[in-house]
Amino acid sequence: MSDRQAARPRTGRLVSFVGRRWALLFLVAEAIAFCFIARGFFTLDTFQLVFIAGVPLFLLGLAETFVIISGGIDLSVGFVFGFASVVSAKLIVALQGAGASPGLAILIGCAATLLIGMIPGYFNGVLVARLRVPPFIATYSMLSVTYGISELLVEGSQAGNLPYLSSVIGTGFIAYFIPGHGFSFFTHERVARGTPVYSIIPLVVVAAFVFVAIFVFLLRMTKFGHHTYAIGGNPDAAVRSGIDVKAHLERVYVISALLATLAGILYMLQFSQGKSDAGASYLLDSIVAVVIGGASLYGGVGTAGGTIIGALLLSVLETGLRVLGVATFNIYIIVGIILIIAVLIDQFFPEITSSESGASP
Amino acid sequence: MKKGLAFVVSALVFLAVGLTAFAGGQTEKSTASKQLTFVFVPGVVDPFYYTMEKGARAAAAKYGVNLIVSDYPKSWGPEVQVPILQATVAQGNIDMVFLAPTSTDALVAPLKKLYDSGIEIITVDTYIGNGDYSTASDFSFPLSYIGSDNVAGGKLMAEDLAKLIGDKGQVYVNSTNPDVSSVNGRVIGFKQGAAEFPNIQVVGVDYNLDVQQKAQEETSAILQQYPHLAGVFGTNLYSAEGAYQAVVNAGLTGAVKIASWDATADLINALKQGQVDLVLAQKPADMGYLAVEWGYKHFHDKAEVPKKIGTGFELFTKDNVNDPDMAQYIYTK
Amino acid sequence: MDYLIEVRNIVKRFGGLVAVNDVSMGVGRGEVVAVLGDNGAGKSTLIKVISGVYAPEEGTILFEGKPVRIASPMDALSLGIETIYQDLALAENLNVYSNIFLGREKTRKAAGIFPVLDHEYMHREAAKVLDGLVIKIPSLRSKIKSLSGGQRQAVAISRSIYWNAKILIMDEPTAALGVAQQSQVLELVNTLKARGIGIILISHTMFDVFKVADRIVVMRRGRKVAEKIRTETTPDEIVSYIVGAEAV
Amino acid sequence: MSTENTQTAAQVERRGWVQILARNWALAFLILLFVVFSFTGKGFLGLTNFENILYLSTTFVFLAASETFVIITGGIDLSVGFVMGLSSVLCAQVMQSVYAAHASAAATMVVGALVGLVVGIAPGYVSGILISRYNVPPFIATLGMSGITNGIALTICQGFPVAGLPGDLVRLGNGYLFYSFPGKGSRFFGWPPGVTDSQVRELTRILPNGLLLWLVVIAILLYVLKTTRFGQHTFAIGGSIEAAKRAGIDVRRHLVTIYVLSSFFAGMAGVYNVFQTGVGNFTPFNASYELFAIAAVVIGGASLMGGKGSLVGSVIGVLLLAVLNNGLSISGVAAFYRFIAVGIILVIAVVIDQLFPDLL
Repeated sequence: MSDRQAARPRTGRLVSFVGRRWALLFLVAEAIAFCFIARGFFTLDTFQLVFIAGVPLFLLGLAETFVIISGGIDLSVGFVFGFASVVSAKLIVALQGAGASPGLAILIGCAATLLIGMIPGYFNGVLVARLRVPPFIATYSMLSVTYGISELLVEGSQAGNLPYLSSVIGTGFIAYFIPGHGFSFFTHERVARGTPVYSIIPLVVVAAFVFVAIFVFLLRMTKFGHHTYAIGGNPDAAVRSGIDVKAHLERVYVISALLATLAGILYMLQFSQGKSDAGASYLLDSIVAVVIGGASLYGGVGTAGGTIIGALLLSVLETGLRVLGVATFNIYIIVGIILIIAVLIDQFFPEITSSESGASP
Repeated sequence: MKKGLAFVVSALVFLAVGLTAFAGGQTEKSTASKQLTFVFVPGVVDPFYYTMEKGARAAAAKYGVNLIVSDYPKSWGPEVQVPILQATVAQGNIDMVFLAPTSTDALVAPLKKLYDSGIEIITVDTYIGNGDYSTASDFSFPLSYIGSDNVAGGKLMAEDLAKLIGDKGQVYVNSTNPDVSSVNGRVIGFKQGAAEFPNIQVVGVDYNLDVQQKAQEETSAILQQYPHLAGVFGTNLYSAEGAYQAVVNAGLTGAVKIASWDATADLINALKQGQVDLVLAQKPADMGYLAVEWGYKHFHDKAEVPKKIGTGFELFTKDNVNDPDMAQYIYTK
Repeated sequence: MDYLIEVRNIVKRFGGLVAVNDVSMGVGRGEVVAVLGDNGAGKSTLIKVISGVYAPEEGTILFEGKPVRIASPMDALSLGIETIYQDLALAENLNVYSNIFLGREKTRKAAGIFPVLDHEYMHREAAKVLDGLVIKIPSLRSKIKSLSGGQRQAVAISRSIYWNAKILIMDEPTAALGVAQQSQVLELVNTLKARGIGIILISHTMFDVFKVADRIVVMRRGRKVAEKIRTETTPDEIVSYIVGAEAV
Repeated sequence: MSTENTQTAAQVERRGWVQILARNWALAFLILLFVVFSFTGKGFLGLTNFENILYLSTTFVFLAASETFVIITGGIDLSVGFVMGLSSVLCAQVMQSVYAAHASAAATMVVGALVGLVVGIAPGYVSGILISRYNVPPFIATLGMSGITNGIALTICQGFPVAGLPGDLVRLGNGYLFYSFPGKGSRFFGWPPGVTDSQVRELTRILPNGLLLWLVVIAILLYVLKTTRFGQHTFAIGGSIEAAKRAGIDVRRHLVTIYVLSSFFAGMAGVYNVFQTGVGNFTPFNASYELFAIAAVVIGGASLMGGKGSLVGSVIGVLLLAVLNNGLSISGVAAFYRFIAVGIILVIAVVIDQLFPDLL
């Protein structure tokens, strides 16, 4: 351990500790602060609301984490999200029209959309890896194309008329607790109006976290994740070590699109509609979450856990301000400042990221 | 590993905090004598809803209702509005929520949940389902829908614009977003109205997605394509402002008649200067006022609330624009 | 002498330019051969032919006496020809053992199904290799970013020898190093030599060459202009070959 | 040897022709669009329409011009769209207050415009300092500034357009330099006497004020980029920051100036926006003006790696996208195709850049 001390002569333990975990500390601090100042923040419902509101950010942030660690950026996630919401809604309605039961239609529609959603990612990957188009431009073009296609599909409107079941799934919870009636799963019996019903663990959050767990595992534990870091750190070294960098980058962009697609499907279930620009507002927020989580836009550095913390930080901030009833125009200012501070901390304490437990394996 | 551990620990702390809250977070239900608390959730940040808020505040002051106005959604859509709605009602002790639903489908489930927990719902300006709450259905639980009849308004605009252009010629519609039910109603109503005039031809509908500059570009292009265009219908303030700027710029003021839906100060000003010819004002202040008033009557007097309440329109023309009685219908910040 | 690897009559052109013109050379087991030449003399092209980056237009390559085809860096690696580039090709954001195992990571099955990285194994194995070297690295979990130039060189070399390099190609290993670290690296070269590895050393520094090389090959304008046993030549003579003062 | 030489010469000649086309592909494509739309769109081919396209592009020309400088240095400025919004809102807010205090229209406009222009400098100065002094990546610094400027603009206007401004504003912003009417003569800045409302369809208008303004700005910037040391240094920094430092260029100061410049012209776009629309507009948060500007710059031949780019190219990029919008609209093609078209054009731009790396 003594060598680690030697590696960072400039900063004390405390500063280094805070520097490395500032996002987490900030998250805890703001959560506690809201508990005290915002009436109604300190409730199970609001607590779950933070996670529901965070779902798109968790998924798009994770998508962006893979891409940013590999040294790229994916501007198309927001519109792949919209594209997926439109495609899944259209498919489900079509399948139902063809006689499928609502459950089957939703199942097949969502599964098919997950496959279709990977197509823009594949194109991104080919453009970036094979044709050497800068990621910024490649994914921006794909943004335009997926937006255009989804607008064409809905002819400028939105895809709706979804079976009621989709909304039941999208707004449902794993368990319900009714005092006097006890626990029940997935549905609860009809009770007199006004009886408190405690809803526990939203289905969309569960769905999101299943995927988050899979991809966190992929990034942290596997060869694939390791190679993603290596490519972001030094693509030449990766090539010379025999890693098929081009194929790998293609997969990274496909993963990104897949996660964005899932987010779009969950949106469709939650809001009973497909909308081409539904995910537009999450693009920059997801990049912000990744950067707050400690990733570097130069590639090679970042963690999925950090991104989740970053996303939660934003989600708690937004939900807390809403519960407070404060006009959230200021949120842009706060987020802008947090973002810059995030990078400045990284600049002032470079040893934090270069020591053993910095933000990469 | 340490980082992972830290994350898990913090997540557990979070969970514990949440569960503690779960045990003690809910408060006693209201009794009849206490002050009523209503929540207003606007559709999007826009002078229309701001005017509605003012109406609601006036009624709230009159009836002694505690009115909570949520954060204004920054764009139109349930993904923005629903989290705001849910976070605002999290404050607890809410008796009624009135809002402009941003989706006919997506708001049903969250509003139903609020309704089931004992909160009353009124929708203003826009509605859920098909807007008919008088027959029992999955979405008929709100107390009332208070708003203007967009189709009828669109029709009215078509008839009045027809009068201005002498019942003949080409007209064009600039609208905001095909996603929005109320705005679409105006387009449909306008087309129905125009269809009654055999010599009037609707040459197209463009969507500017609430960006005025886009509306201006689109209208400029249309003026090129149809050099003898007789009239333009802008379905909300962005459409109307962009459209009249394009016409002003083309030097066609007076030659192309402009009908505007929604009466902002700027559009009224343009009407005074002759750059706009017809301005329809909805009565957002009435919508807000009536929502609070009927809510109060429902709780206080156990009154039966009509399932649908129309608020009507006022039409500004160059003849009545300086009439002091009309000033109240201008949307203000 | 039995060469570990031998190239014969290699020709490599780029457009109209003949970068390597009919060059033959070889390296034996435990031998250090230095390749010298001015900038543009063709030495790096020659090296890239051997390490599989370029395919030669003419000529043959023999590995342990048998003709082989080296069409890609992977072919070279699988034969045991490892190259340490001047930029070392290390991923600075990864730690020491991750770099040693980069591209050939050891995995184990988690829960019997999922292949996950076996950090413990890689750490242990990396420690074994590095222990045998002169240059010490404090912690194998340190990021490359935090290491000194000499330490990085040691990581790059360990990486090669761990993977049973038979031939090690070193491109300017002492460039951009401090004096103390330079001699440490040269000591490393001697260690490797003692293990029977054949080394091709590219260098500008005459001092290095005369300290460790057994044989010296001089290239000039794509051709091999001299090949000398180190003990039978002098730095001055070599310099004169490099600059072309002595007609061949 | 001789045969080899002649072969190369032929190759060079053939490549030269391909290269000229490749180098000017955006211009070629623009001309192609003009020809196609002239056939497909009634009313496309006309002086007024061209003038419309040109002057309605004014704000985007400013945004793309400022982005060009930044991209040449190897940076990126994601804040231009929101800086434009902040300037527009503040400029209008000041005009509103001044006008309400019974100042003359002219004084109101001058004061408001000055405030808008000055305000535009601040965000660029902050990002410049962050980037050059504290090594914050340009992407992050300007992304942060975009959030901050957007938040300030929205807080000021509470999400509403700022109205109540003098009417002369739009007359100036949407006016023309020169008007002429057959038989009734011609006049600068106004209609010839005797022209009535019903005759306006025959009125000829030459040179919109917006176009005049951006032509002047582009001319100045072209001079700066092409002929001054400042321009040379901009390219040098984009080529290699290290080399520029060693050559004695004060890179830090230069970068601050670049971001200030970028932000200033974004502010100018905001001020012009007030003159064009007659109200102060905040930038809708998903308007993506900055992406549009960057796309135009890349289509114009700049490389996001820095060291390469041209102002004329960027203007052509803006016009290409504007003509595409206008032409598709006039041709009655669904608006959605234009998004797909923009995406494809961008890919073409960069792939051509990859295939002919030695251009420019």
